Amino acid sequence: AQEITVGAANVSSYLDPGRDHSNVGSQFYYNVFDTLIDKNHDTLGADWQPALATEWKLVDPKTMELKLREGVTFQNGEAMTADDVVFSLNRMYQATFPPYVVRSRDRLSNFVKAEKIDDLTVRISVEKEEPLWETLLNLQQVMIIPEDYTKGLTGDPKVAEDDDFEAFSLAPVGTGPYRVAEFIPGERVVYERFDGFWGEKAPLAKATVQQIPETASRVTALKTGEADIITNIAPDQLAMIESDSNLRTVGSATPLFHVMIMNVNHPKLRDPRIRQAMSLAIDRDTLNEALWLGKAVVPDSHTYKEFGDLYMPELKTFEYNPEKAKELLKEAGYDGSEITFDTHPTYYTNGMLAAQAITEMWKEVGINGRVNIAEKWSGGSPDLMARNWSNPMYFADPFGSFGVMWAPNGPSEGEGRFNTDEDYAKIWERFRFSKNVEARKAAYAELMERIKQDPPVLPLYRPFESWAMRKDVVWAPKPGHIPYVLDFRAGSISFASN
Amino acid sequence: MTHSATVPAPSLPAAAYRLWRGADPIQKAAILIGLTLVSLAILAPLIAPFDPNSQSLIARLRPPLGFERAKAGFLLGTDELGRDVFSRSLYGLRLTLMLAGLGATLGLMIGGTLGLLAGIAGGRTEASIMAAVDTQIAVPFTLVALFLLAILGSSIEVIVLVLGLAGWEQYARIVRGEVKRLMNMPFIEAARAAGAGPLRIARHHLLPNIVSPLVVQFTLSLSNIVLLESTLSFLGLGVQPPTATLGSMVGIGRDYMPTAPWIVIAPAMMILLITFAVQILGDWLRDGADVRLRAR
Amino acid sequence: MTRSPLLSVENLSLNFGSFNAVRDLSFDIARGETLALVGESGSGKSATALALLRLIEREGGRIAGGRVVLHGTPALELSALSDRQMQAVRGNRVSMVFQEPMTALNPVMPLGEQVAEVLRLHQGLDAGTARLAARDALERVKIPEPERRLDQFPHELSGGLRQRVMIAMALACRPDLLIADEPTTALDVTTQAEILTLIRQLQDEIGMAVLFITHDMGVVAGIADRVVVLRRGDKVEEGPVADVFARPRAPYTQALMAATPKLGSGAPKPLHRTEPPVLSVDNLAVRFPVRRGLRPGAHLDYHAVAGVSLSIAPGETLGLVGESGCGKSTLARAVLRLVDPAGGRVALNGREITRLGASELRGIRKQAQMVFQDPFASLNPRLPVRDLITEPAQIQSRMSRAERQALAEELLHKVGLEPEAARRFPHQFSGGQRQRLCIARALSVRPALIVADEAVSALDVSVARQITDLMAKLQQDERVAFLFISHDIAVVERVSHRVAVMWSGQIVETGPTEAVLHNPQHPYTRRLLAAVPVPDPARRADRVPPRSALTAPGLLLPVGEAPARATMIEVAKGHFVAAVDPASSLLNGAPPQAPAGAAAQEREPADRRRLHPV
Amino acid sequence: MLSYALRTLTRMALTFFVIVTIVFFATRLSGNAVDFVVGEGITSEDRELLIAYYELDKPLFSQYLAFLRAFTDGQFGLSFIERRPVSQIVLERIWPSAQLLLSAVALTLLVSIPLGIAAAIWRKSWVGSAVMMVAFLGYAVPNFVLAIVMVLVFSYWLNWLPVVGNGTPLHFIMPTIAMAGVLIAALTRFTRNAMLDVLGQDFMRTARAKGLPEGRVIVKHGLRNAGITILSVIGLQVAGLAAAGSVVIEAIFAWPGIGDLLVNSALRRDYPVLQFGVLTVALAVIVINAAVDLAYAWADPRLRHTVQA
Ligand SMILES: Nc1ncnc2c1ncn2[C@@H]1O[C@H](COP(=O)(O)OP(=O)(O)OP(=O)(O)O)[C@@H](O)[C@H]1O
Ligand SMILES: Nc1ncnc2c1ncn2[C@@H]1O[C@H](COP(=O)(O)OP(=O)(O)OP(=O)(O)O)[C@@H](O)[C@H]1O
Ligand SMILES: [Mg+2]
Ligand SMILES: [Mg+2]
Repeated sequence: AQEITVGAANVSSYLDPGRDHSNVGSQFYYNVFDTLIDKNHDTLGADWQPALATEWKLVDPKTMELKLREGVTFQNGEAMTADDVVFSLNRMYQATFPPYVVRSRDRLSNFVKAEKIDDLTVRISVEKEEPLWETLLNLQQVMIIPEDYTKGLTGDPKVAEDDDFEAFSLAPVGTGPYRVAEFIPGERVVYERFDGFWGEKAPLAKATVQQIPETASRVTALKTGEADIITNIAPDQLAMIESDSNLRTVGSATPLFHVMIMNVNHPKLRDPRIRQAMSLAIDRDTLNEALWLGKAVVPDSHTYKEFGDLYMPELKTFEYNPEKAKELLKEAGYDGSEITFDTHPTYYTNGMLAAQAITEMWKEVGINGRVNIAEKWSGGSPDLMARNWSNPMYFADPFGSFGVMWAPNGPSEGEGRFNTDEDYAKIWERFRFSKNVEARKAAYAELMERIKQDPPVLPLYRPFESWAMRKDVVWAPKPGHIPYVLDFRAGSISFASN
Repeated sequence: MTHSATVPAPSLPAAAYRLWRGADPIQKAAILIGLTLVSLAILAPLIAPFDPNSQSLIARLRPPLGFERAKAGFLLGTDELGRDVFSRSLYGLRLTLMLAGLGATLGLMIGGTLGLLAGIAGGRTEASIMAAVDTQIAVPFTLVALFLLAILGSSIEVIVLVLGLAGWEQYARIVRGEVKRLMNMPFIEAARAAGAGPLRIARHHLLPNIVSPLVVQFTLSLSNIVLLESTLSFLGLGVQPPTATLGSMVGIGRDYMPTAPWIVIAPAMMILLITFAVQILGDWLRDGADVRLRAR
Repeated sequence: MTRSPLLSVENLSLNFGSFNAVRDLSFDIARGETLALVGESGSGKSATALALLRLIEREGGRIAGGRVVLHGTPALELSALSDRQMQAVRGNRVSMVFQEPMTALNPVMPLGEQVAEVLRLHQGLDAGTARLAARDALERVKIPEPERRLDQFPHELSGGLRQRVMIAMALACRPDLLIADEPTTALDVTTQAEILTLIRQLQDEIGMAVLFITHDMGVVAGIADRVVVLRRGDKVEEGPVADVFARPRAPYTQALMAATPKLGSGAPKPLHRTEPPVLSVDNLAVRFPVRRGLRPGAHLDYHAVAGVSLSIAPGETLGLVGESGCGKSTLARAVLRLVDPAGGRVALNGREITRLGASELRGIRKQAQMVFQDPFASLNPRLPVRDLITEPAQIQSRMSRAERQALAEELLHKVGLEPEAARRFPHQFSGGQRQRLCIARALSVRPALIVADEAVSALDVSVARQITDLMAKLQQDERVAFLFISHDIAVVERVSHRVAVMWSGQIVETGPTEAVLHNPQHPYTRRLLAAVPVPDPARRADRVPPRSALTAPGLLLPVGEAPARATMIEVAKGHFVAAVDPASSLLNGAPPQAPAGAAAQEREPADRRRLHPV
Repeated sequence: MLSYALRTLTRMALTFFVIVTIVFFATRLSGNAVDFVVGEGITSEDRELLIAYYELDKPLFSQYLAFLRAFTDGQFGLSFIERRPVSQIVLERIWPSAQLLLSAVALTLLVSIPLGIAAAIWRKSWVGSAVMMVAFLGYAVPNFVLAIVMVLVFSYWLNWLPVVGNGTPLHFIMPTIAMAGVLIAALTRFTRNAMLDVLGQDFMRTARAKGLPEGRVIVKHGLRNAGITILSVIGLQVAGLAAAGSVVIEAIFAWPGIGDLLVNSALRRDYPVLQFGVLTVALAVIVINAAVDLAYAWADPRLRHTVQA
């Protein structure tokens, strides 16, 4: 029986795939929960796999019917039924619990309801014809949880109260290959193999994810054997680990952008030329070379390889052109007033360094920048000028990354630092719901052009995230996953037999 | 002790010279270190070969001169953004000394005044001041710092305020204790018999007598503040980058300790030297002041 | 010397660093003998004592030459023993009683343990036996309730009792030699007398030798067999006590004898009091709240001054005497409104000051000045003399620096100090000089009244003499009135026109100096006078050993109650004595009307100190 | 006794109340929980929803009253972020913190009292200077530098000691040392000074005159007196340490302690945790202080009786 310990920079404060969409949380769910439709994570493209649903088909353009897998049990011993599935889906589709409401609004708003047809059949209906059926059924947010267990956690066992969901986030139960044996928020998650798993048995008897916030301690823990895998290794630390013959590192340019967002409504930044200049002044390649040892990926547009057909490297939305930046500034009559760049002190790898480097680059073109460190999220503040943020690929579609944040009435607009108009909304509609990939691509290109002309955001790079482990641990982040997933399912981790 | 009739009220340089003569080698070393550090801080703009904030991203993390990969001109190497560690250390020293000096002074003024008030006034006033002291002791200081920085925003002024608040309760306790002790001394009664009012008593009779414990506390809080500032930097609450302080250089540079220790070594050594010098100087000053009391 | 020597000191030289504190000192002490070591302050007495026990090294000194031999079997050359070997001698064969009973005991260790420690160490007793032995040791020095004392701490005892514990500790192992370094200087006369008597009795009992260090010639006359006189580290005279007193040979000894005040050498004549008094005090009372126990409502009042009336005319000196803690200083402070009186009134130059506000009071301050009990403590150590002595004047009217300097020089000249002293700080003066600084300060505002609280008690006789002479001169020149507080009755006699005797917060006898001191009426006065040591070995025999048996009225009373007031009866012109109030226990002796010869019938030696709150 | 206890209790309660109030308002003034709790990128509509859900829409004063009421019914609410009772969260963290604190204090006492005594006795020789230099070092090195250097040396290179967590006694070694550093420096100095004061006292001479061996003189008579002074200092230091927590140390050693919890909940504006956490720590400090005061009063017979004339 193999056991491992993972030293993680962060451990979640709660475990509920429905309400969570943080980079920290996404590490944990895949081992414990299943979605109806799974994905082959070894490839970038959308290779859908049956999971809790064995087959699915559209019964009409707005309704999908899914056949459920037989003999699936939850980790608490209950059998999974159509009721559980309907409950799990509707907790998001018809959310009443506010944290779910928020999550469903930005990505699941097209979904109307799920209903049970028979014990092994459910139907899901949408409002508009949905081009992304599988993608949106593969979301972490619609992972399946047990109904009776959840409802029975607090209060009336027949009713799903808010408190039930609160309680669930501390004692999560799913159908996945591992059960959460111990969970101390912010400190430790212990997985144990769930023998009743419907699929291939988990390779590990036990896996502990222990929070070790300090980099030096994390690296040391790996070296002393207190941890077998550690997460979040900054590029600058890689050489040190690699110099040790007992250790190795793996890494990938994560499907996530570190971005700079700009407040289009700030009085000083209202002129798009100023924001364009802020963007053009940033030499992202140099940032990559210096801070990421060239291992990060600098995009020309808001696009990822993972998008498959919708990957559009040909778009040149963002570029480095200091001369043009200077010109634009002059045209816009920039008065040299201070432009602040907010950053959290530690949250993003190299975030502070990049912030300082960016203001230094601004200086080159005459922008008077200042780094402003704040723990708090300033994205909703009218005083925001610019700040760093990350824009993960929540699912492999432009909608799952750009779309989640820059939709009309979406969070960015909601926070008042981005404006859309009717025209934008129309393009958006086409991008979101066109059945035809080419139409969607065209619409997305239009959106990108809008962004280029009046930029609220600049994707800096796909950061290169690294994990380090003992030589004999065979594990690597799989290309098909959303960022940061610690996948310990069968086939994802093994041990070299040396 | 002989009652030498010839000891004059000392003039400042003369007193300094006498103190220097009375110092032992360690104390002399501390004095020299202190003076050197202060001069380096004052002359930083003249000495520093580079703008402390100018980056050279392509020359990040280069070791000090003499090591492989060192970059010419960068005496102590470069930091994680390719800035000159030597120049940053000098400017950091300058700012750190300023912060520590101002912070300790502020603490002294707040705590000293309140302590004096408590000791002289007694009763309700004393009780409420001491309650404030108790409160300050009971609330984790990092939180106080955090709140203040969050409420007032992070700027050098606020950080000075925060650092000043970090020690006021110590001053208040000490001053109050001393004042209460002194208030029972016959010479205070003598002053009252001479018709002195409370202000005069505080200024002429109490203050000169609490100087010496205050000096010690001042030196203690100077080093405390240097350390505290570095802790704040560790937590990301200190002086905002890119501005360098010794504390922030160490706090942020800690991640590079295994791979690029030179980023941390210079500022850490400076912190060490500052506190070292300050502590020894504190003892030395106190001993110097004590001579008068001890010599009967 | 017929008796065999117990301890020989041969050519002893002591150094502190390069300072040669004692030179070539030789003397012997025989078994059972009391040798007094006298000399001015700083002459090396304590250093010698410490050297005998080899404790001087700890104090930063060293034996630079000579030897100290403790005879016996075997004879020990103390000056050559190792510290470890000395440990067997200290506290066992030679023990020591130190000058300050207040600080010589460990404040956080129960007394029993401190005494038992010696016994366990040198006699190898176990804890239980040692405790019993410690109890016996306390009993031997006549400590009342010895059982209870074992578990008490030093601060719970009066100075006299503490000194007894010290003695008990020193005597616990029945040493061959007791070194007593000024064992009574900190105590008041009555207590001093008790301790001296005790040492003498114990010496008779155990037969030990005593090396007695003091600067009080009265004490020497009372206790010593032989005297060694030291001056600046040199022995200037040695001889049997009677010879030294009768025929002092060394000039220094002669000067010492001359300066020693003797009771009965005459007092200033009482003044004709025609002018209105400078100070008149009427029924003045001061109480201090005392919290006893932790319950609320358990407050008591300590009546430190319980109804005192007196008055002083311009140019007159009123001497105030009384044992330690009887309320003299409190009275003085109340007169100057440094404590607020609880009742009665004080008038200064006819103006009542009892109810003045703080600012009005400041205006009055220049008329009355005080010289505080402890001159060093009452001078701010951080201020230069110029600022110190001109402070009262400065407060009354702002002066420029130059004016202050001029005034300071004038004042210093008045008290006989160099003008240069204005720049110095208090610690750079000797005790006597400091006392004069205090007087200079009092004079800076031309006061009509000076309250001098124990202005000379801490000084050696010659310095004390200088100060009283200065005061007399001031009185002549400026008609200053003095309230002169002292427990040295001989000095009081020399300076006072009238005397008031205070006891337990009240004045029990007052009148012309001559009358009170030579025709004492009140039992307490008599007891006080009997305790004054007489610097004449010839009169040692006819001194009645003082007994303490007066029961003082309780001064610690529940809030609201007040001690009974004695009424004063005039026994002769201007001579008043507190009468016995049959209903009160104020006096437990003979009534004042009784013939002066009838000695107070005081019996059981109760613990005087129990009269006072702990 | 009763009234003394009552008075102490009232005073404690008052301080406590002040702290409660300050903490409550300071947390609210220093930033809106919404900005932290509900996450980033939220439409205004969602924001309103969550504000209502977390009951942050009530007027400040009624929130305050509700918070005060919590003291009577013992319901301090759920963490905004961890969604479990704050009492559980805080209590879970207190024990590890207390353990670390205790071991740091124990180490401090073990090291600095002998060192302080040595420095006092041999103050004129090189021993005294050497000791004081070591003590100064304790002041001079930021504790996280010390901690990281230890981690690198003893764990990374030598692989002698574990770094993560508080599982075994071995785990205590480095955090304890890192935490005790400043304390040792402070206490060594205090001990030295207190001892120097005592060494010059008359009763020490008396003890020697009794014939006691020097060691006994110093320990039995000297230390007993100096100990009282030291006690008063150590109480403050411990209280300070308990209050300041040791965020940094806890972060480096992944020690599940209260300091880390407090700072993190402050950073995330998790009011319920923060409030309850601060109050618990404050209470602990107040109690430690009171206990030390009592111990002090008990240890010093001069204070045992409050009766004085
Ligand atoms: N520890 C010391 N270091 C230096 N000099 C000292 C020390 N102790 C005493 N002396 C000096 O040695 C001399 C003798 O001092 P000693 O204490 O023996 O005087 P004394 O005769 O006992 O005086 P007193 O009557 O005032 O007690 C004095 O001049 C004193 O200043
Ligand atoms: N502030 C005070 N609070 C309580 N009791 C006091 C206070 N001041 C003095 N006493 C008490 O009042 C009594 C008289 O004290 P006072 O100082 O007047 O005595 P004294 O006659 O001057 O004695 P000594 O000769 O020792 O100077 C003493 O028992 C003292 O303990
Ligand atoms: Mg002496
Ligand atoms: Mg007095």
